[in-house]
Order: sequence, then C-alpha cells, then structure tokens
Amino acid sequence: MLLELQDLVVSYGRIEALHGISLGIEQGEIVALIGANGAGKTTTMRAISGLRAAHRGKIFLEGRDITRMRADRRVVQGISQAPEGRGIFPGMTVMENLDLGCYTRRDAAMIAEDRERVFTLFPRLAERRKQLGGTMSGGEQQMLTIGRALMARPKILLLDEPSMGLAPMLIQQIFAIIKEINGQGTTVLLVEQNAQQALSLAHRAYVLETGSIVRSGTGEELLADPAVQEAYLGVA
Amino acid sequence: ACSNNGNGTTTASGKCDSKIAFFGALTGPNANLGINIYNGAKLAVDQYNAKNSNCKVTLVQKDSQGDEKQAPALAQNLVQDPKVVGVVGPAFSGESEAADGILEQGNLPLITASATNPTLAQKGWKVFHRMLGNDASQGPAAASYIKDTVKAKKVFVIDDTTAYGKGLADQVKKSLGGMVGGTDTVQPKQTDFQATVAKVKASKADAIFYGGYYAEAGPFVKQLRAANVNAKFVSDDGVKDPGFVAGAGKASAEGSVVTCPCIPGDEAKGTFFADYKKKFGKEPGTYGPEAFDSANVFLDGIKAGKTSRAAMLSFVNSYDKDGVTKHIKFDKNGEIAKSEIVIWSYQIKGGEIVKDTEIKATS
Amino acid sequence: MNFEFLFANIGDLTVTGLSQGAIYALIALGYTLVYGLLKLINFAHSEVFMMGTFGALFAWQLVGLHENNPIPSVPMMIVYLLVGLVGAAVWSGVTALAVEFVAYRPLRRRNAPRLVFLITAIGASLAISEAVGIATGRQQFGMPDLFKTTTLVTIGDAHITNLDLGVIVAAIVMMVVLDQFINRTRLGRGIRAVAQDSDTAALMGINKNRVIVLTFVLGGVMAGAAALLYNLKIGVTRADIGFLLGIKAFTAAVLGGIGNLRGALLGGLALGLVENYGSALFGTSWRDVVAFAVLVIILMFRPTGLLGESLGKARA
Amino acid sequence: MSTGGDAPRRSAGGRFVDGLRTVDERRVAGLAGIRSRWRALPLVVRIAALAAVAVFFYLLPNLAIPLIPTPDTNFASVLFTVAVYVLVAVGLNVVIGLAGLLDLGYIGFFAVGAYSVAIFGSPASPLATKYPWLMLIPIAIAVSMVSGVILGGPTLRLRGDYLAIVTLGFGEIVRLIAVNWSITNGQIGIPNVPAPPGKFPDGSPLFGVIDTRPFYWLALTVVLICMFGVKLLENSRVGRSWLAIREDEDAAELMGVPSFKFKLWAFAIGAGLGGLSGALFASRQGFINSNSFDVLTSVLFVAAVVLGGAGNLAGVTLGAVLISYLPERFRGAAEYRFLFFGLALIAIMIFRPQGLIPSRRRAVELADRKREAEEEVTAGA
Amino acid sequence: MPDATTGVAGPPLLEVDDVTMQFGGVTALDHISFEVRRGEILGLIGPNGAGKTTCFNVMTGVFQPTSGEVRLNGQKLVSRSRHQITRLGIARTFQNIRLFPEMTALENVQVGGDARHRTSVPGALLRLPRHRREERDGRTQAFELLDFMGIPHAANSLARNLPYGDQRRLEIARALATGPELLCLDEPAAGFNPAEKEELLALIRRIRDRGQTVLLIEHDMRLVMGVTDRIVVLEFGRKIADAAPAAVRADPKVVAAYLGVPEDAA
Ligand SMILES: Nc1ncnc2c1ncn2[C@@H]1O[C@H](COP(=O)(O)OP(=O)(O)OP(=O)(O)O)[C@@H](O)[C@H]1O
Ligand SMILES: Nc1ncnc2c1ncn2[C@@H]1O[C@H](COP(=O)(O)OP(=O)(O)OP(=O)(O)O)[C@@H](O)[C@H]1O
Ligand SMILES: CC(C)C[C@H](N)C(=O)O
Ligand SMILES: [Mg+2]
Ligand SMILES: [Mg+2]
Repeated sequence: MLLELQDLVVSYGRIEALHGISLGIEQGEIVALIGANGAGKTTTMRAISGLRAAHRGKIFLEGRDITRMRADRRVVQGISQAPEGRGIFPGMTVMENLDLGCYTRRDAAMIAEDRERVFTLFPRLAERRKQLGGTMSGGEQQMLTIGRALMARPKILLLDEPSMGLAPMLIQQIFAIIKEINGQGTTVLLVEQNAQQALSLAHRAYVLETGSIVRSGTGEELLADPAVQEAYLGVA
Repeated sequence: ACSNNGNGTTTASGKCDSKIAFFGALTGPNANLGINIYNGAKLAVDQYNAKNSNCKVTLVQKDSQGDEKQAPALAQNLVQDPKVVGVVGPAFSGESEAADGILEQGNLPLITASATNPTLAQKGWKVFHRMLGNDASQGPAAASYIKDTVKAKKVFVIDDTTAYGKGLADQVKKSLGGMVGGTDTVQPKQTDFQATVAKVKASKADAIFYGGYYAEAGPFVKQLRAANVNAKFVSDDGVKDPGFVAGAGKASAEGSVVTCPCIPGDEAKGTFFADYKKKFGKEPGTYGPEAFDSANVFLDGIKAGKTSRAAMLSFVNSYDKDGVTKHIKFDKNGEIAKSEIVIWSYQIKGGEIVKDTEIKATS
Repeated sequence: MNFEFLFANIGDLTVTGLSQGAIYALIALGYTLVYGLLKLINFAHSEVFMMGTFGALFAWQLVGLHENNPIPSVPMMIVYLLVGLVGAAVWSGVTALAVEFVAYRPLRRRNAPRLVFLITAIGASLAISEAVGIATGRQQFGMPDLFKTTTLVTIGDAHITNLDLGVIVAAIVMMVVLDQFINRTRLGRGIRAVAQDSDTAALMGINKNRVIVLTFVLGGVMAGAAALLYNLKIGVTRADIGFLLGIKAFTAAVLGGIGNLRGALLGGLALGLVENYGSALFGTSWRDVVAFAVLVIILMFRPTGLLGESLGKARA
Repeated sequence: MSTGGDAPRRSAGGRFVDGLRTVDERRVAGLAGIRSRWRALPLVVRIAALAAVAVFFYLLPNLAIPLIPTPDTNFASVLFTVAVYVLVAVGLNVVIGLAGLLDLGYIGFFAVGAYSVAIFGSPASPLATKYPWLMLIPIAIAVSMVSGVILGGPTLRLRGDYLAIVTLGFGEIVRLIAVNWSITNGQIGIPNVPAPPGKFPDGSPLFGVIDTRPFYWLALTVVLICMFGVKLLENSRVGRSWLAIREDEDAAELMGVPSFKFKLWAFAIGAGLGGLSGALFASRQGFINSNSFDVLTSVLFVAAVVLGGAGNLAGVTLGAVLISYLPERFRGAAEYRFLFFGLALIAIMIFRPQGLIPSRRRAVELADRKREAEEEVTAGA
Repeated sequence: MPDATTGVAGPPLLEVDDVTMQFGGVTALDHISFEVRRGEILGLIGPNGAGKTTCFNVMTGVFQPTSGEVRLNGQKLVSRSRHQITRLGIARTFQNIRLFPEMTALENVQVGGDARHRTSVPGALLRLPRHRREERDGRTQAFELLDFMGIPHAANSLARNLPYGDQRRLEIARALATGPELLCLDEPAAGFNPAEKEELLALIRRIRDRGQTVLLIEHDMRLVMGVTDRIVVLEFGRKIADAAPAAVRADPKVVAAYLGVPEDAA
C-alpha cells in the first residue's frame, strides 16, 4: 500500500468535516474520489498533504506513519498536490511558479527536461513564461497548477478538481495527461466533479458523502451503480 | 484616598502632617538637573526632621520627566492634596508654564529653584516665587562673556524651542545685536543634528550660543566637532551637568563654557557643601544650594505653624532671612532682589565642569 | 524660503542627505523584508535597531574600547569596526528573533487577524525600549571615535568625507547582496513563495517557519549594520532613539514601495535627500514636515510607492 | 427592474425570520452565552439594564470601591481621562473597526480639536475670540471634520498600509506644525484654555481644578451620546457599507457601494469625534503644547481599539479604559509601568487575539480559526 | 461573421462596441463587438484565456478598455465608476468567489440591495422615515432572494463558512439584490456536479423569467446549450461566432477552437 488513511477525522472548528474515513491507494493506481459539494473531498486532500491536521486517525505513506509530519516534509517524501482553485503564486512569473514546483529537487538536468515536458503539455504556459501568475486567466492558472505539481515528480500526485474552469477541449487533454503520467509510474489520487470521466479513468474509486465513505469499488463498478449514476452522473 | 475634598484651600486638620513637594524631572533625558534639585530639597527636609522628630514633614516627589505634557496632571494632583503647603519647583520653565496656573488656582505657594524664564514672574501668579536670577540677567551675562572673554566676531545662536531655551536665546540675541551671524532651532530629544551643523559650518561663525538642556547639547557638540567646526561653544545652566560631557565625549566637550545664575556648591554659606557631600557622596550639582534654600523657606513656615496654604503664602511673601545662597526676600512678582543675583561662568576642562568667574549682572 | 542657502550648499547637502538616507535604507530593508513576508508592520524593528547601537557599544567595551579612548591606528580601527559590526548584528539579530518568537509566532499559531500583530509589535517595541531605558537609566551613551572624519574628495562644493562615503557604499552593497539573495537563490525564492501564499508554499516543500526565522535574522542583521553606521555618524545612543528613526525608515520603505528591496534603498536615499534639501529651504525645524508632505504627494501619484510592491503580492 | 416582492414570497420570507431565530440562537449560544441571553431579553429590560450601568458610571467617583480607585492620582481626574480615551476609541473604531481603514495618525484630529479650542478660546492666543465655550466645541468639531476630509480626499485611494503610513505622517505633520507655527506656540504651548462655563453657589468654578467630577460627568455624557449615534450608524446601511468595504473593497464597489464616499464619511465622523475628545482634553488640561500629540499616543489609541476588540463598542470601550487606566493605576511604579504595559499588550493579544470583547461576527470566526490553528499545532506545523 | 438569428429578439440592452483591451504585450480583447438583447440569456464561451472574464471586467468598470465603448440602454459606461455602473443596472458574480467573508449571508445580500437605496449618514443618524423604509424593504427583499436561491437556511451564517456551492448561490443572490437589468455570471457552475448543474440551469431560467437579462460565461456545454438563447464565442480575444446554440455547436471553427471532439462527455 503506497498511501493509507485509517479512520481519519478532520474538523473545522466545531464542524467535523470528515467523520473517520479509511482508504488505501496501491502503487501505480489511479484512484478517484467523488462526491457532492461539501462532501469533504478537498479536506481529505489537505489532510493527506498536511495542510490540515488530523483530529483523529492515521495516515501512512509506504507503511510509515506521517500523520504528524509537517506539510513541507511530506513533499520531500513524495506527495505533491495540485490544490483546488487558485493555488498559484500570483506575484511570481509562470516560470518561477514552475520552478517552485521542484523546490525540493536538485537534479538540474532532469528539471530542465520536466519543464520542457510541461511546456509541451501546455504551450500557453511556454508563451507566457514571464507573465505574472495572478494575471493569468482562470483556466490558465489551472494549467499552471497542474504543471507545477508535475514538476515535483512525486510518488503520488493529488489532483483536486483538475478540470475545473477548463474548456472542454482541454479537459480531454487533462485526462489524457493523467493517464500518461500514470503510465510512467506515478500514482494518482483524483478528486473530480466530472464523475463520468473520472470513473472511466480510475482503477478504483471511493464515493464520499458528507464526510463519510459510502461506496467504493473499481471505476466500472461504480459507473454501473444506479445510485452513483443518479447522484453523480446526472443520469435521471 | 478617593474621597473628594471639594475645597483644597482649607487647612489640613492635624498639625504634624504637612507636606512639601518637589516638582521636576527625576527620570527622563534631563533627569540629572531635577535630581540635583530634589537632593537639595531632600537635604533640607531631612535636616529639619532630624531636629523636629516629633513633627516630621514629608517631601512628596512629582516626577514630571521635564515634560510639559505631564505637568498639568501632576499639578492638579498636588492641588488636590490639602496637606501639601508648598512646592519646590517646577524645575523647568516649560513645565512651569503648564503647571503654575493650576497651582495658582489651588493657591498653593511655589518657589522654583531653577526655572529661569523671565515671563513666569509676569503672569500675575500670586503663588510664584523664584530663588534665583532669571534669564533677563543670564542672557546679557552670557552675551557679554561671548563679547568680552571669547572675543567672538560672529555668533551662531541656537535654541531648543522650549520656554527656557528659546526665552534665553532670545535674550542673548537681543544683547548680541549685530553679532548674530545665524540662528537655528533643534527639538527636544533630537539626536541627529547634521542639518544644524551644516548651517553652523556654512555661517563660519566663531562662537555658538546654545539655549537648551544638556541631553541635546551633548550629541550636538559631538557632531559639530566631528564635522570639524571649532567655534567656541557657549551655553547655559541647562547644559551645566556632567551629562553634557558624557554626551559630547571628553574631547569634544573640552573648552566649552556654560553660564548659570547659580552659585558653585562650594561657594554656599554654612555647612551646606559638607553636609551635602556627606549625605549623597558627591558634590552638590547645579541648583542644589538654591533648592536647599527654597525648601527651607517652607520648612520655616511649617515650623512657624503655617499649615494652611494661605498662611504659608503670606509667610513666604514676607520672608526676609539669609539662606546659604543669598539673602532671601521676594518682591511682589516673586523675584529676589537684583543685588542678590549672581551669574557664574563655568568651563569644561579635562571632562570636568570647573567654575570660571562670576559675571557681573548687567541688566 | 532660503534658496540661497540651498544652492550655495547643494553639494554638501546632497552628500549628507545620501548618507543619512543610507541609514534609513538599511533599517527600511528590515521593515520591507518582514512586511513582504508576513504583511506585517514590524513596529518593533525600530527597537531591533536600537539594540544594535548598544550591541556595538558593548562589544567595544568588551574589547576595551571606551568612549574617551584616543583614535586607534588603521588596522585596529578595522578590527574595531568588525567587532562593532558583529556586536550590533548579533544583538539586533537576537532581538529580532526574540520578537518573532515572543510576539508573533504565538499569534500565527492562533491565526490572529493582521491588526493584532501590529498591537503586539507595539507592545514589544514599548517593552524593549522601556526595558533598555530602565537598564540604562535612560542615559545617553557616547561612542568612541574610531577615526577622524576627513574630507576625501571635493566635487564642486561637495565635501565627501570618509564617513559619508563609507555609509553610502555600505548601504548600497548590502542592498545589492540582499536583493541578489532574494531574487536569485533558491532560499530567496522560498521566501517569496511564503510571502505570497504560505499554504501553497508548504505544498512546494518549503518550511515556513524556517523561512520566517531567516527573514527576521536577515532584517536584524541589516538593522545591526545600520546601527553601527549610526553610532559612527551620530556618536550617541539612548534607549528611545529607535522610535523616530523607525518611523522614518518605515516611511522610506513605503516611499520606495513596501515589500520591494530596491524600493527600500531608493526610498531611504530619497527621504534623506528630501529632508536635507527641505531643511535647508524651510529651516531645520520643518525637516520632518517636508519629509512627510513629500511622502503624501508621492503616494497620491504613485499609490504603491516609487517602485511598487514586489516581494509580496502583485495585483491578483 | 423587478426584484419581486409579491405576497406569497413575502410570507415565505417571514416564516424564515422565525426559523432563523433558532438557528441563530444555537450558533451564538455555543460561544457567547451571555450575549445571546442578553439579546433575548425584552427591550424594556435591556434599556433598564443599560440605564443602570450608566447610573453606575455616573456615581463611580463617589463610590468607595476597593482597589479600583487610583492611589497616586485623583480618581475623578483619571476617570475623566478614561472617558476621553473612550471617546477617542469610539471615534477611531468607526475608522478602523468598522470601515477597516488603518489610521495611525488619529492623534492629528485630536490635536486639531484641542488646538481649535485653545487658539480661539485662550486669551493668551493671538487669534482669541470672544466665543463662549459652548460655541468653541462645535467649531472644534467642524474644524476637525474638515481636516479629516482634507486628509481623506486625496489619500483614501491608498490601500491598507500605505494609508496607515500616510495618516501617521499626517499626525506628525499636525504636531510639527504645532511645534513651528507661531500661533500654536510650539513647546511653550497655550495656557488658559477655557473650561466649560458654570459656577458653584460659592462662586468657585464648576469645572475647576480641585473637584474634577463635573468634568468627568460632562465627558461621560458626551461619550454616551456619541456611542448612541455610532450605534445607529452601525446598524444601518452605512455600517453595512463600511463592513463591506473592509471585507473586499473591489467587490463592494461592484455591488454598488460608493466606497470613496463612505470611507470619507468614516474619516469625517472619526475626525469629528477625535476633535471633540481633543477639545474636552484641552478644556480640562487648561494648557496644551505640542508634546501632548506625539505618535506614540496615536499608536496607543489604535492599541485601545484593537485590544478591546475592533468593531465592537463595548470592546473598544474596555480597551480604552485599560490603556488609559492601567498606567495611572500603577503610577506608583512609575519606572516600570510602560514596560509592564508593553508586556501586557503582548500577553493580552496572545491570549485573546480577537480582542477582549470581540465583535459578534469576529467572535465566531476567531473561535473557529483558533481551534483549527491549535489542531495544526498539534500536527507539528 | 454569422449574425444572430434567434427568435427572442428585443432591443439591445447592452452594446459592446469595438472594444480592445491590451495588457502590455497581451491583447486580451481585440476589437470585440456584440450586443445583449433585453430578456435573453446570452452565452459567452471560448477557450481558456480567450478574454471572457476580461470582457466582464471591462463592462463592469474594473478595467478601462484600451479603446472602444460599452453602452447600457444607450448610456456610455466606459470611464464611469464601478458603483455607478452597478446602479445603472449591471450586476455580476466572480469566477473566483468574492463574497464579504466575515458578513452573514443576509448582510451580503443587503449590501447588494443598498445599491438602490439613497439614505446615508444623516438619514441613519436621525432615523428618517425614508431610511426606516429602505432598511425594512432591504431586509425583506434579502430574505426573499435567499429563499429564491434556495439557501434560506444560510441567512445568519458567515459567508466564509458556507459550503462552496452555497457561496456561489449567495453571490448570485447578492448580485440580484442590486436590481440589475443585466446579470453577468462568470462560470457559476464551476465545481458543481451534474445534479447541481441541473438545478442551476433551472434557476437561470427563472431569473430570466423574472424579467432580467442574463449573460453567462460557462465551460459546461450541456448547461450552455441547454439554457442560452444565443452564444457569442471568443478565441484569442476575437469574436469567432455569434449565433444560436445549435448553429454554434455545428460551427467548425468553434469545434476546432473549443469543443474538440463534437461529442463531448459533459
Ligand atoms: N475553512 C473552513 N471553515 C469551515 N468549514 C469549512 C472550511 N472549509 C471547508 N469547510 C466545510 O467542510 C466541509 C467539507 O468541505 P470540502 O471543501 O472538503 O468539500 P469538497 O468535497 O471539496 O467540496 P467541493 O466540491 O465544493 O470542493 C463542508 O461542509 C465545508 O463547508
Ligand atoms: N493583467 C494582465 N496582464 C497580462 N495579461 C493578462 C492580464 N489579465 C488578463 N490577461 C490575459 O488576458 C487573456 C484573457 O484573460 P481572461 O481572464 O479574460 O480569459 P477567460 O476567457 O476568462 O479565460 P478562462 O476561461 O480561463 O477564465 C489571458 O491570456 C490572460 O492571461
Ligand atoms: C534646571 C534648569 C536647567 C532649568 C532651566 N533654567 C529652565 O528654566 O528650564
Ligand atoms: Mg473541494
Ligand atoms: Mg475567466
């Protein structure tokens, strides 16, 4: 098991957002996490990356307990997150933002290569190397966030709604990219509102409802599940 | 302590609980000046209490830090305590401007041992008395020292904008007339005097008169000398303190001259000098003797049973007796007689302030 | 208005203005660094500086250099300068760290609103200057003379002394080094990342607290350097000198564009010049009025200072 | 332009008001039990309680309560100072707490008010007028408000901390003008500032130096009236606009809030109250000079507002009381009092970062954030 | 360029007339012209960075365009202040939510409503009748709008504590409170799941049915196609199409630039 959550409870002040969830991700998998607004998907991501403390429960990475590890240490251990919304550094250029993605890496040659790869994936970023992150359009910022997370060459990549705000064509592309990097050996935890696509892509998936996991299974299983279809796929 | 006695002017009930107050800086940048005065008064009170152990007098201290802002509240405080029948101070002219009007409203007699601004005596304050000559004497004396002893051709006059410094500098300017080759002001608490130094330098004056206190004069002289301005530095009683040498550094302070309407401690009559040295382990500083005299006037009053402010006031007004510094008798404005005014000059030599000569008062 | 005096002495006024401004600039760097990082006006920075002036003094006393000692030889002077610098930098740095640990870090833990930091900063500033005031009896302390001030070069009517030149060069060199550090190095990039979004910075693997500590130390060391130069130039120190100078330096930082290192230098030098010209023109007592009036006017036309913000957020 | 308002919906809205009350109560009760119980009391009871509190404050200088009175200074005088600080805090709270404009130079308005009374009222001033004290006060308020508008007009465009330094500069400029201008007489100052009129039957002045209670009562009355006025503004469109500007000025503008206008109002109202407090201060002090208006005092004003809880009247009142009372209470320990005061500022803020009595909205928010933060700490962040 | 040919035609409410917006070297809008007709729901779509949000920003006074003019009911908007533009009848939401986080939902909506109120400090101090009336009406209206948006339970919660979806709804309620003739929504469905998108679609129709005109930026094609009467397509700051949904969907330029594979999976 690459990453494992055991009975994780996270709360915001008095509001408990996760009521003890457990899930596991194997090396090389794409696991999707789906659920309605406010179900606690982002909270789960933040708990894994260390931005929110676990109230109770444990988090293991490669069998090691990282529950109390600082967020920046977890990056070194191989967890990289593309946060939801505008997680870019607004006052830094596109280039600087990307460079921060590999803050903990020191292999200059590989870094240059990875940068080229990101530029190939998102030519718009290459065009706007010198533009300040904060002045990029919503979708452009989303590209930057994903590109930056790729720069870390993580063991496990956490993607929080990567398709949000992207044009339809780009959404196709993003899912293709996820598949590709997974093919190269990166494990992916994917949060998506776009359940249809997420489930078709994922090896396995969990369904989160108001802070608890209510279902899990392979992507196909869940796609075929009538309850899931009704709630998340818009199949009336 | 919180009962509100509506009428502070009435006599205190008991006979042996009278207080006199010291009003001046005990902390703050110019504290040394206040402490000297406090010590002088303290010596008087302690001597009195030793002799009258059955009926002791308390010396209340009101530390104004020399700050006009704090003065009104302290004065109100004194006025509200009916046991206080006399005030030694306020020490500085600025705080006097702020406080004396309130003491006047409380009919609380004061004798300042140091506040030298001439106008203080002209505000119609019945409670005001001054144990020394004012700056209308000191100013001309300083001017004549600059003319006759320094033999300067061109004098740059600086003041610190306080009631005291400005008042005195104005007197000096008046007496110097055409010799004034430039003027400038500095602010209390200032430490950086580059701008003023530049002006002095550009003026090519050969003497400087500085009206103000030692806290600013010290670093000013230091910066002056660092900029290679070698004009003679002449200043006043506010600068007559070792704090000046400390601020300027021995080398820069060397040769500076200060004037003061105060007598050197060793010129005081009687055993004052020895008593003071014994009690405080050092020689009396500026205005120690004058403060001793001021306190003694009130102590004599208390001894004579004047325990109400009104009685004390008339007692002080009719006082006529020798003190250690002079013969004490106040005129109707609260000033001492012309003939009793002395102005001394002092020199900084080897880091010490040594007495120079007595300048004859000219005005 | 005394134009005659201004023009007659424009050269000297420029030189003293610049050296004055250089000290402002070095203190301003500390404000700008911390502001850029934490969006916090570190009011206590003035006290960090003040401690530096005492730090140098103590260091000198420790090696037996006292106020009234004769001027030392050149090699000894260099030694003393270094000793003073170390003393000032250490004291200032330690003070800066103490402020961070006592007054700011506990608040960050509690996610306190920004304004609250301002108040603890004020509290820290008051406490430090009062504590030093009590410890020193609120006395003034004179500095030993390390060298004789002499005019090195005269350009036109401007007399450039060894002191002025040293101060100006020191400030510029330090600013450039700091600027390179922040903009070129990996650690500097980390500082900027935390400045903009500390959560996301953690996701990049940046240790936020280490960055903050580093920044306070850097600011403290700059203030220490400023303190040494101040000691040489002004010659006395006192527990309460920080306040006014701190406000001036903060003004300089804002003038240049707070959060912008180059702005701090530019703002400092500009403020020094404006003050000197202004006091020549209107009289020394109007010096600060001129300085603040110019600040207001400049901000009216350039609402984010001469160079704008850069360490912190640009318009998002 | 139709936003609906037809009958069925209104009733729906009405039903919600009822439903909401329970929601609201539950939310508040968890944190601030007293507050919710207070709000649940009938209006009459609340008014009566407030009146009782007011009466208590009027009687305060006559009550012999242990420990509270100041041993080294006349208690009524201290109470007067406290009242002036409270007035300052009420005014500054409009600017900082409500409109979110960090004003570090509030002392400038205080000074303008004080000098207005002194310059136009003191016989020692070259511009002395014959106006009675009761005329001088509105003049002082008006002059201060005008100075607020003069300062605000060109500078309110500035964002957060740029505004802070500009206001601080303004405060210094006012002080330095007082230092340098012949009329204000610099360090030397202006004596004989007029006091309010009135005489005791025995002919001694009602507002004299010996019994300071009348001054205190006057100031207390002024404070109560001003608090009432500010409360009215707060609970209105004006207060809402200020909050919105504080939260997100750009968004507020885009929602139709004329932010400049309301910021200017906040400044003018704040300035007016600052001027009024300065005028009271000068009348009581009888003497003013430029020293009374330094930056440090200005900064302490801000501390009063934040310490108590910016945005909340009760909070800023408490803050002002502490800032002005503590140093007087411990005047005995003169050497150490500001050291302790500085340390106390740090300690209070660390233990109650939301202020002593936070505004309602902030109380909720901060309690949440604090818990979150504590959890982060346990996680070793 | 294909012109609009759809049925729901009213007089133009808003005219964007030859607007160009440049940021340094980037031309975000390049001589854009289109109009919004009274009573319609107009979609504004295009690839990321095409200039859609910039277009909103120019219309609402956030940016001054490099050149060109925007008119509402014939009145020029460029160089008017933002609050004036709002009062003239344009309201908007933001791509990245910008509520007043420390104010309650109710207060957020009331602020919007205040755009139509007149009384200021004197009125509030003296509690003039007009002021009382405005306060009362504003409050009632705010409750109604929260109700209308389906978030009445949120009225007394602080905006920052609301779930994402409710925040989006609250933003719309606040915008509606200003009483706009034209409501501009910037990706209101971002982060919504299909069911929620369905609700939103119904809601937008209801807003239109109340008589308000809607301009909608959205990347979700099912939503856009389902609700709009007409669509303007931007690419690289230029207008590449302006037609009915069906026509746009079939437009090869749009497919190439934006939709990609005709059958998208949204
Ligand atoms: N900072 C916060 N303060 C208080 N409550 C919060 C905070 N952030 C999230 N919550 C609450 O926690 C719950 C879970 O939120 P979370 O953001 O994890 O949901 P999500 O599944 O990511 O939803 P979305 O699809 O909207 O992104 C929600 O009820 C939300 O209101
Ligand atoms: N201040 C700015 N400086 C430089 N470029 C800018 C600035 N603001 C916007 N841009 C650029 O203008 C283009 C248009 O941006 P805009 O935000 O309007 O796009 P959009 O159509 O809303 O895209 P999205 O669908 O991704 O939100 C983008 O390429 C963006 O990077
Ligand atoms: C103690 C003295 C130096 C006071 C000074 N003579 C003054 O009038 O203020
Ligand atoms: Mg989420
Ligand atoms: Mg956009």
